[in-house]
Amino acid sequence: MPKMSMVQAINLALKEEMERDKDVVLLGEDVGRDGGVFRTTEGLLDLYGPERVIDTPLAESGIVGISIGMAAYGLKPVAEVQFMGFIYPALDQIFSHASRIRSRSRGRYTCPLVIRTPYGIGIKAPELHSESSEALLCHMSGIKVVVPSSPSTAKGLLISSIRDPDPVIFLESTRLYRLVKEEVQEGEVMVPLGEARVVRGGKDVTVLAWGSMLHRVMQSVKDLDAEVIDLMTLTPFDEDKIFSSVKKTGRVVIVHEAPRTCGFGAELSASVAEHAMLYLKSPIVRVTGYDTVLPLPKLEDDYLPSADRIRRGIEEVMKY
Amino acid sequence: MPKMSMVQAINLALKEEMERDKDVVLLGEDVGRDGGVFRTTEGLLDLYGPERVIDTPLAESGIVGISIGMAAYGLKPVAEVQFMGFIYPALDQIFSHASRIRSRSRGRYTCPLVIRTPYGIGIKAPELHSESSEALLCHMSGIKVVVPSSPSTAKGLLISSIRDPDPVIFLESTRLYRLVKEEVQEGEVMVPLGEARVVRGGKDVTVLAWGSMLHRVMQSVKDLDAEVIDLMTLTPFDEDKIFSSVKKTGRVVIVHEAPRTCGFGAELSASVAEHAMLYLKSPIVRVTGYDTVLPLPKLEDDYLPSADRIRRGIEEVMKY
Amino acid sequence: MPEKTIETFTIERLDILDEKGNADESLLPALSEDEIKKTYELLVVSRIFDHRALNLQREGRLGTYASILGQEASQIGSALALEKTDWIFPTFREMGVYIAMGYPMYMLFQYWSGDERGVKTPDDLNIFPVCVPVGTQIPHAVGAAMAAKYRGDKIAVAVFFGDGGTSKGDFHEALNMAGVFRLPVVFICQNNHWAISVPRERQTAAKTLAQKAVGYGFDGLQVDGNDIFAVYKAVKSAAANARAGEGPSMIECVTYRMSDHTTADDASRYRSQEEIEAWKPKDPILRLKLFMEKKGLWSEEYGKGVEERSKEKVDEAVKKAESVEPPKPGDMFLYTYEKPSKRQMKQSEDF
Amino acid sequence: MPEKTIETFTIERLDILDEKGNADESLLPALSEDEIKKTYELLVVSRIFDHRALNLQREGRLGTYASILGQEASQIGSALALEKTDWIFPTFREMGVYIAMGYPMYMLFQYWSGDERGVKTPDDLNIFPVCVPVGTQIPHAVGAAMAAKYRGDKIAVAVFFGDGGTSKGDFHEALNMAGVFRLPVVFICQNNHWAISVPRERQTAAKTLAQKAVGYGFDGLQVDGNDIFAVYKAVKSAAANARAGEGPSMIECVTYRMSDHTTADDASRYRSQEEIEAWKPKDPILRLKLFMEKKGLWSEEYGKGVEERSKEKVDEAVKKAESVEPPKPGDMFLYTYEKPSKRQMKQSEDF
Ligand SMILES: Cc1ncc(C[n+]2csc(CCOP(=O)(O)OP(=O)(O)O)c2C)c(N)n1
Ligand SMILES: Cc1ncc(C[n+]2csc(CCOP(=O)(O)OP(=O)(O)O)c2C)c(N)n1
Ligand SMILES: [Mg+2]
Ligand SMILES: [Mg+2]
Repeated sequence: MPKMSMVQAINLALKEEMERDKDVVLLGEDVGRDGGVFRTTEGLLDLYGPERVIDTPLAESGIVGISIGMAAYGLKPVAEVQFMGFIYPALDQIFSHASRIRSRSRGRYTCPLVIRTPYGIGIKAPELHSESSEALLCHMSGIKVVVPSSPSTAKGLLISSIRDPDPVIFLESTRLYRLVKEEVQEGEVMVPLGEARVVRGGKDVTVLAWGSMLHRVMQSVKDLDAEVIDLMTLTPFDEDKIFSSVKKTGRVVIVHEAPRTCGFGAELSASVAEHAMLYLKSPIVRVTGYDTVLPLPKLEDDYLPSADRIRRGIEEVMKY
Repeated sequence: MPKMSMVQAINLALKEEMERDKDVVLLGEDVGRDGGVFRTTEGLLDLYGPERVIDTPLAESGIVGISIGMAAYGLKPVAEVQFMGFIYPALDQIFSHASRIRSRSRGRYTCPLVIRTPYGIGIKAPELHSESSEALLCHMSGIKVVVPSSPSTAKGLLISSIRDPDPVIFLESTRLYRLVKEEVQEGEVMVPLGEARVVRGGKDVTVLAWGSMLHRVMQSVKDLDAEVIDLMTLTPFDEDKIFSSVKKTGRVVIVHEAPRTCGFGAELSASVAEHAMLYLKSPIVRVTGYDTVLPLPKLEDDYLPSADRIRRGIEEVMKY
Repeated sequence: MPEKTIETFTIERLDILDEKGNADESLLPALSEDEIKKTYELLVVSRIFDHRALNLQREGRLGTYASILGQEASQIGSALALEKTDWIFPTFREMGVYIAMGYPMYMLFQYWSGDERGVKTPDDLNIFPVCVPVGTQIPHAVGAAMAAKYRGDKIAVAVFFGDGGTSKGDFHEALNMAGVFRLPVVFICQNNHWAISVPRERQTAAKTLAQKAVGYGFDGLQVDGNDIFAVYKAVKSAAANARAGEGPSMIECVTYRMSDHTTADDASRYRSQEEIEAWKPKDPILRLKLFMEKKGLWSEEYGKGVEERSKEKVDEAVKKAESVEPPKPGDMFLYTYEKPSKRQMKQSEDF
Repeated sequence: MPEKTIETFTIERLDILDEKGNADESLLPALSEDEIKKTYELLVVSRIFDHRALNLQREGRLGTYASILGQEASQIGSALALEKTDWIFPTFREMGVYIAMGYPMYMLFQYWSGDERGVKTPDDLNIFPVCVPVGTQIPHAVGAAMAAKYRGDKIAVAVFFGDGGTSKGDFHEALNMAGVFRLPVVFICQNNHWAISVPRERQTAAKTLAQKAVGYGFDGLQVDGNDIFAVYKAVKSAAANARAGEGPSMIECVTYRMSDHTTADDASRYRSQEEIEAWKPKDPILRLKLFMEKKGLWSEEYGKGVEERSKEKVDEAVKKAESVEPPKPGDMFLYTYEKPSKRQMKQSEDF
């Protein structure tokens, strides 16, 4: 099996799905000739032509808005928002329409749309190129939020997202795009949405993470009997796997890059407490980004949860 | 003291602040001649003229965007977004700019802006006229979120919001606009931001609510020894008052109108668990709106947490 | 300072039928007598529907409702120029379009009573559900047109919006993309002079709304929106061009909102009775009636007959709408996703 | 179909200085010899700044940087036409504007090294921090103009954006409001033909960007953006009109992005070397040099002198920027709010 980076795995998933289904079309800024600023769509224009790999004018709300119309008409658009910080102008189309069209029309019209966007700190870029605002998207019913943490899961999750009958926001960590290579199977190897994976079994503590944070977590638990769960899908998230792990370990650390207040960790913490409180040996700890405006590159590494901060979070729950 | 509805109290707060400070200007759709679709700005055009009570074209992102420029220049704009469902197109300007200008310019430019918007179920209106998406706004640092639950606190909180040096989103429950009248003091009676109020003392359970839900909570606790806390400010919220109440009662019920997943109740639950877990006698219960697309009026009352559902939530924590 | 002129644009206006019912025969669209009668009957039934909806709202039998009074020609003229295979994206004030396209009237009452099922479009139509957030439907129309073009479907897409809608960023981003990709879209703006209490002049400094098309590289045309022949002719040719692959165009229908913005509004707070009176002689139905009289197509008893048949249709629709089983609380969990999530299933146990 | 014309618009274009350095004397702005030299020196120092920034980035001493190569005349010509009391809203590609307004060069290097303190504008200037999200600064400029008009301050507000920026809804909503309220704004579009890899023709079907002003009820003018006299003259009169209460206008400066989009981009993937070569003779600095030579204002040694003095200035700026204490981690908690929240104070204890 070929070894691939996440960029290559995503590119392969797009290629395979476009090969399989003529209704799959890509659109966004610089996705065509340029192959995407991270090269995730490289080569696809030459293979599938400008009718299926569409360079759009610079307008994120418009990109998502027309994608909704394309999806309602019967296509399966895969829209790229160049960076997550630029999805904010499209939130109205996502919240007011993508998430509601099925319900509003009682199923007459649907929105099988995928919105891919790079997220998180990772490339020493200017402002708004490092956002991780997944929690905003998780509050709205009618959309699903997926965050891969490895090349192979990225490929399997993207294929599932494209085939999903409802809108999916697919978040790609810029830090992970080229960080690791691993063997990635060609063909229809899908990773189902809504299921988490236990990356590492353990008895003492359950560590919950996704996307960019998973690797740091793995580094900081090496010598511990910690169970690490990669959520992969945030909404709907895999309650069963998480709760049963917590009931086993009795200790929970949640790690995310986004700011703490109202981050997705809050929902996980609240849900765990509701379902497994009586099994908890210690308070749940959240290791997260800070409640500040995201700093420019000189301080971004200080903002990002470090292996050391994660470690301290784990030690805290182990005190009990 | 005159008895006033929340609409009248908000109108009075705006009038007093405009009288006091020429830099306070209002802008939005239909705020002028029409006096606002809920009449919150009634009469102000005649008093202060079209330069200070500005009917704008129909463009929420533009309204917030120009308000940011006005605020940076030195004015204190109070922008109205006609319904919270129409704040979504303005989220980009709120998240990318209003919340960041002070930090981005290291204090050279600031954004003393208030965005008022009616929220929640209450007037049997069409789609997107009944949203309560406060949690989206609470995740972003650099803004404050305020939700009054009574005419007098609405007046005091709005004055504090207008005088606050940072951007404040001020959410006005359409259900409460005319539901109750109470005595409201004229003049500078301010309610400080960041402080909750204990509406009713109690020993057995702490019920946390804000805005539209507070009254239903009060109805359902009449015969119980429940402590009811009105948060008033969601970010930054009053941790001390909440945690000390929880340490006393050992039981917590959180009530909000918004959908459950990633609602502000999740943050409250997580924070309480982090700070007072060892005092908790029972799991924390959230009584909330459902994780669905908000239904049209025929089912909206079924969506809204009822006094009965709140009651069941309380009974659940009292089992322990 | 002296400069050289590098471009010149003109905005045209089309008028065919005047207030007295006189038509410029050279411009008259080719409509048979039966078609003209059908047109008249659709205008009348739409107005009666509208009137009834206002009454039902007053009686608490409907929720907030947005009247189309005065705009019937813009809506029905447009709809009649479109095919059932065309895709249509309305706002919340397009009841005339729904009715003219043959949308079941009872479902419209059902929708305004607060029941989603009223906008589950029947399979033989391609009209989108009512869109409440102003301007946000415009990109959907452009996307549908993009998909139709990709599939090679020879259809036109028509999208409706108001004068207020032209101020939204969605309008701009959508029209710009339609221009770039030369998509088969007809952008139909009903300039009814008001956006709730905000008058047309406060909405934009542009003298016409049609001229906004200049910024997107395609044509904008202004028509008398109370002149059903002008509206029909303009939309018909724009849609034909769209289907023929000649790209998008915009049509500004100059009309007037004769009623309050919605049943929740009181227009007397912000506009004068004189202004309303001045528009009464321009009424689109009166105008067609006068024209038909001249042509011997209208008589007192024909008029009465149309009125009565229309009232009956509307009565039936109301009866049918109110005999529909109300939705069940649990229904709110349907259609959020194709399959409800575990969380939703658990939550639905409350009912 | 025959219609009557109700409006006519023309788009004008201004050219003064051609590629050979010949100027249309009748159009030349009134600039003294010293002013012309100062202009030339600003062009040169900006280009040297830009060149140095690119090198520093390669050496890892700066983060991602957006070059202004080729656009110096559009930026410096605009800036020189403005007053220090005017408010200016740049994008991320306006280093020439900052430099020409007298913004400390070392702070610009500091900013691009990833330090917010670099865009804490000195008190004697009213230029906004670099704006990264395309188009989003345009409404801020309109708001500042609204506030200035309210206060009776006789200033102009200038806002810069690119060809890509004209596609954003922010552009539309902002220009429309500026038209409605007749605000003192000069909208300066640098059409450098590319938005990363998206060519100008793919950005909009409009033949010119200037014509987009038609939709907002005010004038749009196109100028040769590599002709500093044309840019200067156009912005000067637009700003004067703005200060005089005559409302907004838009200027399209037709120029070319000679470099990659940013240091993170490789333009060879999407545009031809021929295209770049074709623009080299149009270089804005070369053009002014040729003009000055004809006027006896430029000599080899003058040229060398300017170059050397500029290099020194830039060297000093780099030295100063790199001698600044790096920010402390705890600094990230400053300036989120006027006073940090309890939560933030607790979080800041991590450092
Ligand atoms: C984005 C958005 N903002 C505000 C509203 C509230 N609102 C409903 S209709 C309307 C005016 C619309 O005016 P126009 O586009 O001219 O359409 P008309 O009502 O005249 O048919 C407003 C402000 C809304 N529905 N959507
Ligand atoms: C809203 C938004 N979307 C995408 C980007 C990524 N991006 C940065 S610059 C750019 C192209 C801008 O083109 P233009 O407006 O012509 O300015 P130029 O780069 O040519 O100076 C893009 C797509 C962004 N910064 N902001
Ligand atoms: Mg209107
Ligand atoms: Mg450009």
